[in-house]
Amino acid sequence: MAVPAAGLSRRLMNWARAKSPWITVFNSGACNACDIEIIACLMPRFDIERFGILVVGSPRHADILIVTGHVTLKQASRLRRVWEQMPEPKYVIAMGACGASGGVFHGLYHMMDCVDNVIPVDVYVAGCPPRPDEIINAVVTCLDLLKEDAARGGKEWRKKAVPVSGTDTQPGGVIP
Amino acid sequence: MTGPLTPDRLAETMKAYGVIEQVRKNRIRITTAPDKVHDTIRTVQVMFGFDRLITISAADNGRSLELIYHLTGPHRMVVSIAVELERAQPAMPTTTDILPPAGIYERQIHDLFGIVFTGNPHMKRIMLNEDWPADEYPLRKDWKPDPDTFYGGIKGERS
Amino acid sequence: MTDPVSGLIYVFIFPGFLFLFIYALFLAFLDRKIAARMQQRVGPPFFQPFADFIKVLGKEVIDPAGVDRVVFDAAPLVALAAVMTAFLYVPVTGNSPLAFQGDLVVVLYLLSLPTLVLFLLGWLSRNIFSAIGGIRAVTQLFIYEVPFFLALLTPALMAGTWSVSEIVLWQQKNLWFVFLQPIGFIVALVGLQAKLERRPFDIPEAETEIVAGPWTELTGRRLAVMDLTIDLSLVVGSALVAALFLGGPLIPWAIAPAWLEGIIGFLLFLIKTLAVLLILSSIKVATGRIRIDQLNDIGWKYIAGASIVQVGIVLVMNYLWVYA
Amino acid sequence: MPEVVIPIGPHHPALKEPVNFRIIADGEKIVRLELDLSYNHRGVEKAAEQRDFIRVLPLLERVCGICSHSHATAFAKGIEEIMQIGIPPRARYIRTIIAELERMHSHLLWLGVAAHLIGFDTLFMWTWRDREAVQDTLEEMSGNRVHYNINEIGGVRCDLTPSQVNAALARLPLLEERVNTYVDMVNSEETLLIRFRGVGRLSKEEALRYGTVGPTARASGIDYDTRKDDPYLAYSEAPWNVVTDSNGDVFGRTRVRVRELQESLKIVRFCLENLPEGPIRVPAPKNAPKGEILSRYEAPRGELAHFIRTNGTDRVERIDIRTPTLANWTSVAMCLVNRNIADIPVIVAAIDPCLSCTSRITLVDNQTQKAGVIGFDELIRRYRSRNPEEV
Repeated sequence: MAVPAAGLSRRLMNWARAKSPWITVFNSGACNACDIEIIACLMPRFDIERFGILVVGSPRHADILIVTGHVTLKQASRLRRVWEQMPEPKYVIAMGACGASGGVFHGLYHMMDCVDNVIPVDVYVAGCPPRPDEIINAVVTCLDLLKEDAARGGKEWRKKAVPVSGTDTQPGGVIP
Repeated sequence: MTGPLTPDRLAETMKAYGVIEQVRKNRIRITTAPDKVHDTIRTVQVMFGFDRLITISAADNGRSLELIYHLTGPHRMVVSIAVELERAQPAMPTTTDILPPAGIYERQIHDLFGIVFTGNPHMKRIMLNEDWPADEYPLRKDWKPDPDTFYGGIKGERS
Repeated sequence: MTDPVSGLIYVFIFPGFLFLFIYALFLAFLDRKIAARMQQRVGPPFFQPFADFIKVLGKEVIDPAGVDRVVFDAAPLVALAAVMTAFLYVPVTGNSPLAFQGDLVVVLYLLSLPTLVLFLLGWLSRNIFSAIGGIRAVTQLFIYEVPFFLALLTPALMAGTWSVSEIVLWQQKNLWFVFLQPIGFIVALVGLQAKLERRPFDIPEAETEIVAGPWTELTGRRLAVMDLTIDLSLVVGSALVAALFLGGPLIPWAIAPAWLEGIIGFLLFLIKTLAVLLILSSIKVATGRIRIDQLNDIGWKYIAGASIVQVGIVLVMNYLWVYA
Repeated sequence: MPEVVIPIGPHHPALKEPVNFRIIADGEKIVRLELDLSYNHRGVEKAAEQRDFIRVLPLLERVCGICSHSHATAFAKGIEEIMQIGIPPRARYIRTIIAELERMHSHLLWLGVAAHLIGFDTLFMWTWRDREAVQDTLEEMSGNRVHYNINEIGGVRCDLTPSQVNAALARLPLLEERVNTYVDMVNSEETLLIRFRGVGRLSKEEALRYGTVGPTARASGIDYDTRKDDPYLAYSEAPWNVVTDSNGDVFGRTRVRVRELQESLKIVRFCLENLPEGPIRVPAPKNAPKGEILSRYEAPRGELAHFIRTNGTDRVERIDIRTPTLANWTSVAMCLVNRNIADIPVIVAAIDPCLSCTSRITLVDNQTQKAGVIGFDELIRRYRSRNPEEV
């Protein structure tokens, strides 16, 4: 960067993005235990507003989309539409066991098991339902990812890793 | 009907409609034919004051489809009116005219079991998603999801 | 304005745009902090509104299908410009050098521009929620605008001038208007709360009914500019109410060195605007949102009635006091 | 006359869960409403048929996050009755304590969300702050904040140690005092009164006709409460009475729920103070004999009915779950017609919908008037043609 100001403005932008992540919640067919745990984060005891996190209604205003629950067949197209409405740089957090693998409802006839089938997911949160402090930790990991992406220019560095097909002893995975 | 309603008084008046059995202290189960269900419910409502429909439950016992109407009233007794329908063409006259909430349960049973309720004003599909194949009824015992038909969600990405 | 340099400094640096920008962000933070503390929450850090503004500025701008891009970009800027120019006529340190006869009317007009822009944005973004939000914003404008103007014009009636700075001068000599016209003060506060679309009157932006009202389709820099406009109009509104009713930045007795008087005036200005903000925030926390038709009959029956009564009292006092 | 169709949901901030309303509104007034649920339909009943009694309980707990204990207890109670095994008194008391704590946290949750829906966030924050006390007690007793998984066929999974009982008893006075403030706050708070009174009124006959259950029905004067009609667990021994209200609207439902909180506190205090000694589990046989039962349970939102049929194996042949919210949906639709759009969230929230349980269907409103989706030019023309004061 020839011009120091450009570096400064990028650092300022990263600081601002890290300091005020706005989230929106999408319930894609969950048992709404995760939803009430997210609302519990807003409450005086866990209060995420002190980190600048704000729950906004419209996906247009949001940076992070928190998807609670596995995706039922009927919700799949709606989830995708909501995700496409969000402005860039956007991140997705899949909540709980249902978001990761459909949880206790894995393989049922009206289900698309995990959120990854519908939209690319950045952070998974374990737990059924995850405790409010785990949700806050997930948002913080998302912010670290955001800094890392800004430093390496976009999300490609995560995808460039070569996927290794799993052998019987060593499970398949992604080597960063 | 003067005096508090006792199970055996209810039982002997309803004998005309079908087989009676005493399930529990204050529960009666009546098994009748499909066409007599409507007036069984009507008499139970009018004569004994069963004013609330708890639920309509449906079951598939391998050879035929069963429908059970559970009703209760201020006297806290529960009457269950059971009906058996054959598997090939299950059809039932609707009861939404005398039990408004039945509209909900009939729609659900139609989607999942394929029992046709003749006369229900709003027989639209809402239970399963839009592109679920019309003739597949998931809750029947003999239904298996075959992988090649498309059941909805995002095309092609179904895991 | 004697020399152009101090004029430029007045407009751009000190009591002008830069100060307004910083003070608006500070008041926005204070507003959220007070609300949070009243709800036993910790509340955001002091730089939160600044971080929000920068982040939203850097987001991608999405144009919904079939939307006229140019107008969609220009509308928020018009609202921002209107509110910033309104601030120049409000006295900050002693009376403002740009004052002229009738600047009170100009300030009131410029303050009501953002609501019209919100309606325009709601209408333009071809989204059913924002259309309804826009209609609600204008409906609300009809309801609170008349009593709000009446309440703010009665001090002018009594002081006999149409300039905010001269009203402040008049109050320096005799009593503040908050004691002379208490009803007018209350109606002005309620009107200000409605103009800024804050809690009891945030019907257009009713987050739980119509997503975000006219704000739904705004993204990126448009959202940042509109948010900034609302924060600025919070400052300008509370400064105006402080100037008209709480005596503005002047103290009754003159002190020898001019610059000391300027500083004391500035401190008075800060204290009074913070007092007004405290009242507005506690109203915001203590009430829920009322429906548009309820606002309609509350607005016309009570608030408009109170302001007309206030005008009547002022006319009577004028007649007795001035001409007797 | 074509009106504007407003799709609310499935992703909408007012509704914490995915339900899709197609509101046909004329300006702010609702003319017709088409409700489309089952975004949550997961086929739980089909799955329950393939799991034995040990593994089916966690599945049934996750039908709904807020009333998870209700589903598990209703199922366990039904199976135990088919197997004719009586669970020890200590297990009955522990199940009642968890049931009432769940009712308290569900009602506090509802009170907060209802206040939030009309924008009154302070009450939202306060009620949910006090709910944390209930959550802590539940977490101490069962290990998890939401899905307690404390039930087993034949009794309860884990025991209550004296220290847990004392900790729970220590929290009750604060909760009682807070609930009393909410009782008189609901009756006196101005904005709550304006937005709740007279909204979504249901007369007693209408409530009965539309088959409403739980607090929604009791707010219209119907005194159906499964805990009294069909006593189970320890409800026949604990001293409490059914709460009913006369004025049938959202305000009445709020009062019923808040007074039910006080009743639940009484039950929990009674059960904690005289918790009987003895075992907490009875060894249950692996297979259930052939049989059929309608197990009724009073969930926080109303009467929950599990129809269970077993065929002698260790699996259920059929389980039909009818959730309280499903019974209340008809009444919502009937209340919403010709109300204000601003009232939708309040009326819908008034029945405290738990869509994850419902995941069923309803279609509403038998007016056959055809309403199409209209474009923007139509909206502008219609808006201009209508006289302004009707806005």
